[in-house]
Amino acid sequence: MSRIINFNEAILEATEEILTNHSNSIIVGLGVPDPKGIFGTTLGLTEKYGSNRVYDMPTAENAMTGIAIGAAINGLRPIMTHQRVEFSLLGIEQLINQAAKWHYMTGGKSRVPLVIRLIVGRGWGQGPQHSQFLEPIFAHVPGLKVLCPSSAYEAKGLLWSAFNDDNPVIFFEHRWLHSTKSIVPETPYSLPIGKCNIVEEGTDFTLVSYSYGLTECRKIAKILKSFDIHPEIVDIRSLRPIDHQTIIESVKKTGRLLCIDNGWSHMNIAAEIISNVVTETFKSLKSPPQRIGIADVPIPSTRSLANLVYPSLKDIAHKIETIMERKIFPDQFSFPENQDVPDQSFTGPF
Amino acid sequence: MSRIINFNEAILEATEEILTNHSNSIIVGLGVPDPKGIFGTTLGLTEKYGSNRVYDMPTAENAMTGIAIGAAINGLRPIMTHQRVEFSLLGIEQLINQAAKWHYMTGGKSRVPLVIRLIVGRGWGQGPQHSQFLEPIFAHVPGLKVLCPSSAYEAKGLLWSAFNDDNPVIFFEHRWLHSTKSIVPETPYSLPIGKCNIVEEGTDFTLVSYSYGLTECRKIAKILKSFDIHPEIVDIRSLRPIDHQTIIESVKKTGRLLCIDNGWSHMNIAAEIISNVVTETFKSLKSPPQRIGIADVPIPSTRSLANLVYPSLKDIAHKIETIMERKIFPDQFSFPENQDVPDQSFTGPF
Amino acid sequence: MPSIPSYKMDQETKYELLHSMLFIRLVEEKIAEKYSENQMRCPVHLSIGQEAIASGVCAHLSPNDKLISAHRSHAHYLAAGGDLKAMLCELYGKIDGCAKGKGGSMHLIDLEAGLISAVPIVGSSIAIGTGVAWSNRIQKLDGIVAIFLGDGATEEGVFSESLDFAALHDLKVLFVCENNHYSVYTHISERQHSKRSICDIARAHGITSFSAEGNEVVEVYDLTKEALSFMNDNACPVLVEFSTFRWREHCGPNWDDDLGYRKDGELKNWMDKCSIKSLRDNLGISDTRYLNLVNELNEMILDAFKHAESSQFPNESELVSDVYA
Amino acid sequence: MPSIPSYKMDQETKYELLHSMLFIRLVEEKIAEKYSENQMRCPVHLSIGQEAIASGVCAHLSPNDKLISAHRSHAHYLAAGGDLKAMLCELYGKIDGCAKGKGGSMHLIDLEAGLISAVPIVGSSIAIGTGVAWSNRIQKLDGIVAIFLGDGATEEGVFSESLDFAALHDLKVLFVCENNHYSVYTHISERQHSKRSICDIARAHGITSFSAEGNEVVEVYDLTKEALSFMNDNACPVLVEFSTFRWREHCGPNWDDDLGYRKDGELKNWMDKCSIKSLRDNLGISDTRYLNLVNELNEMILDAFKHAESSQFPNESELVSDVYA
Ligand SMILES: Cc1ncc(C[n+]2csc(CCOP(=O)(O)OP(=O)(O)O)c2C)c(N)n1
Ligand SMILES: Cc1ncc(C[n+]2csc(CCOP(=O)(O)OP(=O)(O)O)c2C)c(N)n1
Ligand SMILES: [Mg+2]
Ligand SMILES: [Mg+2]
Repeated sequence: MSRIINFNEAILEATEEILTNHSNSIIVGLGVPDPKGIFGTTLGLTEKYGSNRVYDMPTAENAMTGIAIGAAINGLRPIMTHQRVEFSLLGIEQLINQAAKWHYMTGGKSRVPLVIRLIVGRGWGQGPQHSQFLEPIFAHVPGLKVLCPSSAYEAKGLLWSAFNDDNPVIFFEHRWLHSTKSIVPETPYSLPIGKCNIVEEGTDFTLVSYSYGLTECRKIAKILKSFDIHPEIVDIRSLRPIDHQTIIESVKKTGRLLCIDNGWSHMNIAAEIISNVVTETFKSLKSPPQRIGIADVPIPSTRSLANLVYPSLKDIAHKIETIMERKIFPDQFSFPENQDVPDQSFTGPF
Repeated sequence: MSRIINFNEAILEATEEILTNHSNSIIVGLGVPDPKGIFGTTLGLTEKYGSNRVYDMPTAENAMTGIAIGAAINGLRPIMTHQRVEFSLLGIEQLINQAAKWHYMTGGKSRVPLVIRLIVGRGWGQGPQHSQFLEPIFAHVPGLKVLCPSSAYEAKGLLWSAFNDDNPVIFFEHRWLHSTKSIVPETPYSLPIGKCNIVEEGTDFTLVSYSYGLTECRKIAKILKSFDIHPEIVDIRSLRPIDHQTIIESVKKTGRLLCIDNGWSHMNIAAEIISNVVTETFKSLKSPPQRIGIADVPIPSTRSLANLVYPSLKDIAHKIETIMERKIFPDQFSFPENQDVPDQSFTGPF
Repeated sequence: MPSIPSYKMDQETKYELLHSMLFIRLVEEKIAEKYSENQMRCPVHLSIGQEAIASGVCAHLSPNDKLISAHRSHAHYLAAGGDLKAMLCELYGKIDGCAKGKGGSMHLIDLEAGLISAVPIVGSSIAIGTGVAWSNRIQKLDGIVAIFLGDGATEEGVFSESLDFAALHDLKVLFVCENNHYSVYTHISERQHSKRSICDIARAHGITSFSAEGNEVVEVYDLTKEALSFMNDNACPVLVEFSTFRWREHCGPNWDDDLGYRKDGELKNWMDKCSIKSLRDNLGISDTRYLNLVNELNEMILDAFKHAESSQFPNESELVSDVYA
Repeated sequence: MPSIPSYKMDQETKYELLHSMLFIRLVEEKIAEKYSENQMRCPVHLSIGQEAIASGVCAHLSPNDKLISAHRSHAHYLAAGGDLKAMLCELYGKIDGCAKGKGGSMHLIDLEAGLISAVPIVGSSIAIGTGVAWSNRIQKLDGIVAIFLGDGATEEGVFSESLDFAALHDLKVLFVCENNHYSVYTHISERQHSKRSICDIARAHGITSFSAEGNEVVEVYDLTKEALSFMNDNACPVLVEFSTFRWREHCGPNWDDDLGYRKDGELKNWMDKCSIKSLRDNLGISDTRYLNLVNELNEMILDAFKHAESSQFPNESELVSDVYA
């Protein structure tokens, strides 16, 4: 049985199933037992599963990351949450030097089954220290896995996969996806780690993105339909390992490639995708692949500038014309403009 | 006047000149006043400039990075050193969230003229936590600049440039370069930040690398000469900003591109270079660009495995054959094999 | 530990403290009131209920002194003499904001007022402030650095690391801990062992520390005075800890006692200990004079809001400026 | 603070402690001797001079107990009963190494002996060990976790953060600080304020702490015993601090007193307080019996070296195995 639920409800549901089915699972994070329950993703867990399974924590991200690693190597399977990716930087030594290498550097004797949920923000003036997308920093490091759900369905399935995995898994949640809805099965399921998802089949070009980027992909695809252009939309889903093969197959079919990155435009996921496609299937390319990301600046608070940071549909449309090597949209075509809120019901404060 | 000196002597010389010429400069780092003086790069500084200019520090990388930032915004120009890039991860929150954004988020009112020297290791069994190359993690972040000298000449000039810059600059030193020699002017000079250096002009393909990678480039170029193949060798030097233009010009000329990355093969510098070249000058490419980096694994201690981590000259030669689309080296050609020491005089312990 | 001569302060100083606290309170209440207009589109952390610490401490700061704050910085900004208009413009995201709108409420700065900056990553400002004091010392500059931090911030390792460094180098840092007993929704007893003591932690690192009631502005003022003279006499850092309480929600303009994360009556107890009310009573100011003061301040505040509302947003070119100096 | 009944220990225990310390000493001296053959190609941090702490503490660990160490871990590995052959193979980079040669000297592990791991990023193991104790508690598993750390490691913020968490959750962690007064070449007085006290820091975080002379193995043994019974009676963490001294260079096999970073005579003073010599004197063992013991141990050690030298390097397929579980 499936029904339509929100992304944050899907996270909560997976978490409840995990706590119910796996007695060695624990949830820990600053604000987990709060009345707001990490944007609704942990609401009611303490009441249901007790304070021996569900933990708040001091603002001590470095030790807490190490403590979660210690808990994981000693029989538990913790899910740790940070309300902003920026806070996790305080504990990144533990993730990059310790967790990512633990299995290898113990000669395979020990393992770290740990999920780190990192929430990335956007909008409402969050500003330079509360709205970065730092996926490439984590995805660069062998030993970690990095997942980026783009819908409620993906969120539940991938959280389960992350939990089932015996390695440290970084699980990125885009704040603006929390209130999006999709059809989600009522029972537990997992999705393969390291497999792209073809969201929409198409023939004219390959449109690759992940996380919130998929929302933009869907919007532009809808507009493109009226111009009889049909992109193949690929959701990367897993930034490490990346399923390059599916992307290559798609590019072989379409001959054209555009990557929408959620983060800064340099040294990003899109660069990795394009570089790999070019090396592997150069001959299939009809036009140079393109990428688009956010402006290469710290993210300003004021909406007048923040709205310029993120690629607008118009920017994306422009890139599509470039890879399609022709004009598609009439000059007067009016694209919806960027907003600093996911929808009008959103009124802050964070 | 110039003479031939070691890379570590060039660092020391630039540092002495800086301390002599700029009364607001200070040097700080764990081990700076040690008898070993950070691989010889800070030897004698305390004696010459006194303990009010030259500082050791507690093992407290997080606060110390913030303290250096605070010192920089209040009139000093600190140069901070970590003997291994891994230690700096403890302070990376301060670099990514604070230093990189300081000028922007204060609306241009305040600035952070700070140099962070990060030493990357290799060989003699340093193992998983002492021999990573994490350049992409820093180079991803706008607001930082990232420099990677490849020779004693570059080291002195770029350290001066880093010091003169009013922004936080990350300065990567490859341990195995410390004992390499080149011609270095005796007086202060700086090199442009954000400019590649064409190390050797050539016509057959463009060979791009940085830092220690250049040593490998020179070695293979020497071998290639006997096969009458002449790569154009480009030293990136500055990973942020990257001078894409010089690389593009070179590829326009040669039509072929190989990037040698010092770090892991995914989400790396090479991906950024290739992705950009392809987008900007697709038509000039005669063959698909290739990249080569280190094995996508935590770096093992034992030399039997560590020697396999790094691309050997044979691996590089193989890639060259791929981009040249022909066989070059006879089957029996014997390439020197990877060693776990920079030269035979090296006997550890770190 | 210095003795605290309570309420021996002259009337004029008291009146100035009342003025300072009231000003902060009224600004924050106006922010709270106008937040729902959705024009201040950034997270705001109000200090309503905690004003005495900002006012009592900052009253001692002289032109060479500096301060640094974190996410809850409005009170520090104003008590230090920051420009109200520039602050409100910042909240409204306007070009006349103290950080050109690029920072928002969590990144206030007023270098003329001595406010180095405010940054919302909990604890990080502690190290930066310590570094400013260090460079004061190296450059033989006068002045102290006051670092405002919460009880939550003392949980970050950077707090201990900074204490160590300040102690080791005899830095003139005044660590000001505003212990409001909560970090977001979590009471201190759920985050810190009952035998943990912030003052003792400072001492164990070699730093002299004092604590006092943070809702008695005269106590705050007097203790800070003692702390600073101790610092100057001994050329060393000092930590002061003040207990206090935040009235409104952690982030945002609303009351949120209904959420039930605080004990019944806890808020009321603390509101009864309102620092403004008790100083007003102590001063014996007449209702008329008080209301006149309120009106006068409110007028200025409204004026500043009007300025902020009518100011311009930064134009497009600002997006890429200031990335590099 | 518990009273320490000194030297009331039975002869048998003393003999065992002597055996343990001597074993460590002889292994390390052999490593130092053979290091110049350039076959142990990884950084090594010897514990020569500090054996009493490893031996005295580990003597109390029972099968359910665990320990974690850092860069200077040989002594802990051996005192806990780790497999010598697997350790030497690790130093030689061989497949029979305790981490298949992938870790080297700085990453020893012997799960059967209770050694969770050793990692050379200063301080990081403190949090990981605390997490192991936390999961013991959550899973209601028996046993304590001993975390070995240096005086330098107490400077990392993660130390304070871990103390906080261990105190808050009443974790059975024995923090064992081996204060050898140096971090690499830097004396503690250049890194920490003279009034700083590691024991006081623990107390300020709510953790009971004790200190003792780390070169008197009987003191170490007795204090650890008291600490553990205090821990068990009160279900809480405890910190013990032992003062000691490293004889050789920080990293590597050599003597380095000639570098002049230590005070004249400091090394000699500490060598006079050699824990092995004083226990041997105390026990009154005859020279013959002692030499027999030395020979016996050396034979076993040589055998282990031979094993390591003749063992195989990991083959190519090991490069990519164990990256993911
Ligand atoms: C490193 C980090 N972790 C978590 C947060 C989320 N956060 C924002 S404010 C805050 C509360 C901190 O408590 P305290 O220092 O006592 O300040 P108060 O809000 O009580 O004034 C937290 C946890 C953050 N901003 N930075
Ligand atoms: C985070 C970090 N910073 C610096 C180093 C370099 N380093 C290796 S061992 C060591 C000394 C630490 O001193 P202490 O904890 O007292 O241990 P000891 O060597 O005296 O046994 C240092 C600074 C490191 N490994 N990790
Ligand atoms: Mg608080
Ligand atoms: Mg030490």
